[in-house]
Amino acid sequence: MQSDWLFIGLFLLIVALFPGAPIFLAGLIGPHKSSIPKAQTYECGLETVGETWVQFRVQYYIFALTFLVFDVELVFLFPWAVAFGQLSMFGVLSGVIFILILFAELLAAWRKGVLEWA
Amino acid sequence: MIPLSWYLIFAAILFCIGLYGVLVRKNAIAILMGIELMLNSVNINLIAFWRYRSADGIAGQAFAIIVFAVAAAEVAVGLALIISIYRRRSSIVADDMNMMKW
Amino acid sequence: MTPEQIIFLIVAVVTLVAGISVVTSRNLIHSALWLILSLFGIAVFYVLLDAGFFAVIQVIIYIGAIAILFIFAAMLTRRVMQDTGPQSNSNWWLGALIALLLLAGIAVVLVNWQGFTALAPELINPSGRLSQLGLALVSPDQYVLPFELASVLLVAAMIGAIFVAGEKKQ
Amino acid sequence: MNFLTDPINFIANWLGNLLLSFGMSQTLVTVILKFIGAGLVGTFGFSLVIFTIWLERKLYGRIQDRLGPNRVGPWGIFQTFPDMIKIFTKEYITPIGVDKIVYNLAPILSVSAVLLTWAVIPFAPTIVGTDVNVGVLYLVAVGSIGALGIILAGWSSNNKYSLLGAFRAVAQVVSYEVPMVLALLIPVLLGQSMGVNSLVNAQNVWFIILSPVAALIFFTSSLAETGRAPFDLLEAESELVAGYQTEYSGLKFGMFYVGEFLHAFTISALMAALFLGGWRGPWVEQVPILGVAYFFIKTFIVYFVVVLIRISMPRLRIDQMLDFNWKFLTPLALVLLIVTAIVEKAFIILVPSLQLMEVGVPWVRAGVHLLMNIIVVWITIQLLKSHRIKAVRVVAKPRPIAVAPEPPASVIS
Repeated sequence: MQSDWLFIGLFLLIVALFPGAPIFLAGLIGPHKSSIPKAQTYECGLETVGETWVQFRVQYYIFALTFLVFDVELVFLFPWAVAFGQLSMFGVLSGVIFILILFAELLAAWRKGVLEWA
Repeated sequence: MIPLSWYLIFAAILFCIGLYGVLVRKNAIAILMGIELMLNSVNINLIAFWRYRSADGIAGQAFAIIVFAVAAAEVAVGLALIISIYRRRSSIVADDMNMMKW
Repeated sequence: MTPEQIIFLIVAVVTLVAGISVVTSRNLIHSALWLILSLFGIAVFYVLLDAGFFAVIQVIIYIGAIAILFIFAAMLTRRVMQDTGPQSNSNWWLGALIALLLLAGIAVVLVNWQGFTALAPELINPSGRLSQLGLALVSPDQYVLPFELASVLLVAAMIGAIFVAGEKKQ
Repeated sequence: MNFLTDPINFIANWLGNLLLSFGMSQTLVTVILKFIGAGLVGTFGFSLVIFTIWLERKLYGRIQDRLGPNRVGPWGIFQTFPDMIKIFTKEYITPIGVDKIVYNLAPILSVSAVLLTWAVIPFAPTIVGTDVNVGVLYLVAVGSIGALGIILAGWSSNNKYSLLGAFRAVAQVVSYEVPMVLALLIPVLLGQSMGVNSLVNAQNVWFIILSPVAALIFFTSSLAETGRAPFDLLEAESELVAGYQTEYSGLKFGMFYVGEFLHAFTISALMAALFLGGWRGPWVEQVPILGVAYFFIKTFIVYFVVVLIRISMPRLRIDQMLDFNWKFLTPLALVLLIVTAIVEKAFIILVPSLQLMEVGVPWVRAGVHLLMNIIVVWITIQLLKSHRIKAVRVVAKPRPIAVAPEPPASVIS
């Protein structure tokens, strides 16, 4: 069990090295001719106006929020699914009720107009 | 082998760092981050006690799962409140949120 | 020093430094990124504690969802990239003092407890752990009520949060 | 164990024994072997990109009635190498006001998030990086790290287009994770395990036969996670320049490119492993190495479909894309999960009383599940039809397009 995770830990190091090392080496090899016009923020040739950090729609936050709630609940269902073969009828039904609550949640969000982009 | 004490001390330090953040930061979002650190240190304790004290039971894990759910709910509502306050008062400095004083 | 202990110490130091950066960093987004590093360190601890399931849900829930929610909220409530001015209260030393006192208090209580330096017992049937958790979460004499209530709590939180954060339609 | 049927494990065993005979400790030998294994899997995944980039360009070209790359090597198969050398020697342009560390971290993160997936993919019964017992959730976790890479890239670039692209990308990736996780629950439920290799082992009958709808949902939502056409509005050229990668240049941009191509291949591999039976095929028990061939044949078939979809579909609008996810895929996946759970439970209860032959059981089970899937699909189609008629009526309402303005009342009188 721990040795499985050892593999993943080592893999994490290797996998960071694979894109990281070429990026670093290419930085050594490539030319360095920076100038102020070159380093301007790219906006199709126009000069940037104002701060980059413009105000965003709150809708983005609301989608992220809906996702968070769904994600947390779905993760809880995984142990239930793994144990499915050993569950009693009651166990299966309480899992189904859990999913139904999730469904009701989706319908509630739908009714509230959360899922509309416009 | 790692003794239980290491985990407990680590969790205590993390909890105190989180507490410091909650007490000291001005920004309301940063305060919530401090609360997250505190919740996580509690979770480490739960899992560590499960592993070292009652590894054949499941209570520690079930508790930790509930803590995950509560943390998610807390963040969702907390940040929504902050966004709502920001929209009304254009500020998320915790000291400015004194509407309830009067 | 066993290899496990060395890994523990490295991860602990990284996590704590990241934690300190969370509460002291000026830039809110940097705080969020340090928070991610710190939470990732905690996921490694779960692996060391033979709770792989918690390690992955730590990454999924905290890094994949909560941290992104933090970043979104930080971007929604700020109009400038850099924060100016101090980010801490004027009496930050009081907060630090309280935190240190609490730490000292916890340490004193812990050191006097006899189970403090216990070692981990052998784990019986580590791979069956997950289905055992699944069974416990839905069996009527164990955790079915908290399990369903957690679901209801999340529904309530979501609807409340949407109501609070959503723009009122004219 | 013999060299011809299972070369990788043969070599690993031999190497392990060799190192042990040098007097190394067992732990150190394990670490070294794991390290070599991880290195091999990583190298393999990374070098696959070189091939898939060529393949995709060639297919793209042929379908658009062009030749595609055809100069370097036979059929232009080595075209990627000169491209790599060229991009390797390019200058990095770092714009003013970027957040240096985060800016450089983002491309690394977005490639490693995809590469990490390969740790749990089983190539053959015995050739698998690691069969960790939470493999499926591990896949989800790795996917969410990818979303993080995108948002870091967008935020650190100090460019409005980048930030907007990153916001869109995260909204998309994050939204489509919900049906993806739901669809992943169905194989877990059917196979009663979370390890990817154990799931392949459990597929006496491929899961795509047991639950074609789940396979389709998984395929669609993971296609959306890759951010390629038709879901490529995170880098919609006409609206956002290049989305979150606008300010990247040289190899840093190249890494995003590599990440995208690798991601497309990776979801094909996952689809093959989770729904198409992975390494399963005739004579695999005797000759494990055959499994690799079966696995890659299946993967390339799925990959071909992925490329075809990319070539032939127009881009969706953001509201269409989010509607499709939240109002179609997610409810469908939830209903399907409930149906699958109930059918599976009923089957478990009824199996002892059915008195079937040992061989017939998996096929009867598959048949029942397939039937329920078809019923779900039929109901969905009926619902969609009634909805579509309403939508058509709304659109068809007569609208004044160019009505001449009425003359002011004063003129008439």
